Amino acid sequence: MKKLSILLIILGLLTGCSEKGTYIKNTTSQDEHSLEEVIMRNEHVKLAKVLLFEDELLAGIRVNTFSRFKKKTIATDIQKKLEKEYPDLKITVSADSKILLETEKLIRKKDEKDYRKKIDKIKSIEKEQT
Amino acid sequence: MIRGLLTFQSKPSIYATGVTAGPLEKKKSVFAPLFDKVYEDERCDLPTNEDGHKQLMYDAVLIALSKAKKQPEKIDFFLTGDLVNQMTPSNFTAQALAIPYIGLFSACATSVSSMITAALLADAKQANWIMAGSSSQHNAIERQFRYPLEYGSQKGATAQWTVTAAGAVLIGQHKVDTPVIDCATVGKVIDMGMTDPLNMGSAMAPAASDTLMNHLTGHGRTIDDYDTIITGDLGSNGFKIFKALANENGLPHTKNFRDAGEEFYGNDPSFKAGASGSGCSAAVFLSDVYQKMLTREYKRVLLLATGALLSPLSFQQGDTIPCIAHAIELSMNEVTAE
Amino acid sequence: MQQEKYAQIEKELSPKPPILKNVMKAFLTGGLICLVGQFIALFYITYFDFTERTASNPTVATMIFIAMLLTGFGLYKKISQFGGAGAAVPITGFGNAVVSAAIEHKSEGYVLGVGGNMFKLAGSVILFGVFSAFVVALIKTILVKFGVVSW
Amino acid sequence: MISIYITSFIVGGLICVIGQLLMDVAKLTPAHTLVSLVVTGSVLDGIGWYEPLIDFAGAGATIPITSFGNALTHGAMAEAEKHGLVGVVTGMFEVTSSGISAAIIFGLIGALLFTSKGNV
Repeated sequence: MKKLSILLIILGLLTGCSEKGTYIKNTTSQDEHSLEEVIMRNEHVKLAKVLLFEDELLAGIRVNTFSRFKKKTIATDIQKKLEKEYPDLKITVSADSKILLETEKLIRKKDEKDYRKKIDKIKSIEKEQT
Repeated sequence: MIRGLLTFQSKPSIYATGVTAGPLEKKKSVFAPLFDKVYEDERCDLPTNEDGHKQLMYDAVLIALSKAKKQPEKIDFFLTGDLVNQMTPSNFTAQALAIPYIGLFSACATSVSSMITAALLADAKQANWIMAGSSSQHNAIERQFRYPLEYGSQKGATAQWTVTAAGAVLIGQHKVDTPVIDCATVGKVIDMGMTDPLNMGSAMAPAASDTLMNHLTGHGRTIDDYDTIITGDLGSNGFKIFKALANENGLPHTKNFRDAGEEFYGNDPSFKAGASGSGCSAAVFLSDVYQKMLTREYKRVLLLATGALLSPLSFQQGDTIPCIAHAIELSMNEVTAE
Repeated sequence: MQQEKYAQIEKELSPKPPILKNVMKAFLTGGLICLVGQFIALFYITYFDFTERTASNPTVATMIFIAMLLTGFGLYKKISQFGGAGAAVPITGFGNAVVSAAIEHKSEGYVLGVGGNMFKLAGSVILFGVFSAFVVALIKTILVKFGVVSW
Repeated sequence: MISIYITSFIVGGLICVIGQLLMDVAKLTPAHTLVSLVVTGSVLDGIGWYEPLIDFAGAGATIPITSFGNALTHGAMAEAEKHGLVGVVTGMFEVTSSGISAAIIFGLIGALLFTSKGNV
């Protein structure tokens, strides 16, 4: 058991589990204030990465451990609220770590050239059923 | 009225034995130095387990024959059995040896039941030379009775390990200075309602106890008449129960009791309760016990082989495990003056 | 002797399975196998276009591949002897059941032996999985039709 | 991210503990144990509890054999939602084919590569 806990601690350090908050990259003229508020008002959300590009709003969220049971409902809930706030945007909210990962990659990218292609790809794998 | 008792007036003799075993037995069995031949390959360098199984028996017979300086053509009968469906390894051995053959099935008690039948033939003067014995091969038996070899299943403390071994014994007319067969008791099938195929020891113990009591009462013996009473493959758990049953039946002590299955792998915990299989009793009786009789360390022994008469089918159909035990009494004369 | 009386003696003398120890070993083994699965899933999520949900398919296939290697090299039965249900319940145990049966029956040929016996042990899992899924889905569909529940 | 490893370890371990108890306490054979767990998995999906468990525990819920029952039921129900009663039969293997196909392929490859050994 001791070895195991050491292993888990190392894992924790490697994966950097302490990341929290909301990170937004806005490439549009939309107001991002209410966006942050909608996401942060939800007490289940631990981390959110949001990208606004042209008419797309892409949000990858991570929820607290014990909220994971209902993470799909949480994502849908946020999506609905955002759709109300930004009626003219196409909104994708997902609690899947893949979406979070990909959104993060896009945010880090300086070059906005192939954003469109990447966003379409993310949206398509998000829709895929198991 | 006790039935199943046999007394051999002419006292047929054991002339030679041959014992073969597989590579794991070579490494792990405490009796390995006593075996005549051990193989480096678990299939005896043959393509299938069943081929290897046949080779074990065949070589054991040839070794026994060569020790007695006999050719297969001189042997009148071949009596043997194993645990594979329809006993094909024994059948193929008989085909290769071309000796008149009767296959016998008493599960792991075949070692003794074949010796009893051989003694009867010799005593009735129907034959001069009879080859008896039995064999088992771990891989072939496991896949038939339990799971594929590489399948992971957790074995409990009562599980036993089928040995890869064969024992052959050449029996003929009475001769001094050889171990002789005095009498025997054929057991009844006893079923105490046990159902766990991974706890055969406790299923077989009542059969062993029943046959032991019949033999002692029927032939007017006490346990102190024997240097050892050795059971076939009860395993540590079955052996413990067997001794408890003996105490319950008024046998005061069990200090001269042995169990071949428990001793076979020297209490190595990876083999759980010990060894089993028709090769187990045959290998130990015909190596360790036989050699101790030749040196007169043992002058009178009772071989009590037990067998669980189940099949995978009967077990799956929810039947209980019927068991049998056969006893045969061997003795060695005192040292004769030259 | 009566069967009941013997059953009592037998129960008294036979060793009992060390349940607490077995349970702990099962927890540890099963947990570790699932942890490995989680790492593999992470690998597929990070380097391929799989989401958390779709990554379970390649993860399962990879785990069965590992189970094949462990079975072939004779290690899976050792893991099982230690871990009991901890090795049998994960999908690797299913893989071990299929692969071990396939290897064992090679001697009867690929068509009659391997083909005919591959699902000797794992077949019942498929049968009852499929049948229970059928029954459950059927009941749910009917309930939805009558408006008792929704999808 | 770390928590998914802990939850997968614990949930996966606990499902195996249930299996061990079925074997040791209820005295079921391994085959009966696995069948019970598969049926449990498909029933849990029917009442909608297994998917949240997967969201919570990741591989801790998808690696144990219970997920096999869950995936079969899930496929059948998804197809039934689209096509009605016929979908119950046709959708069965929609999502779960990977386990069975991998087992078949690797089973045959294993048979080609290996021979079984009777060692301890």
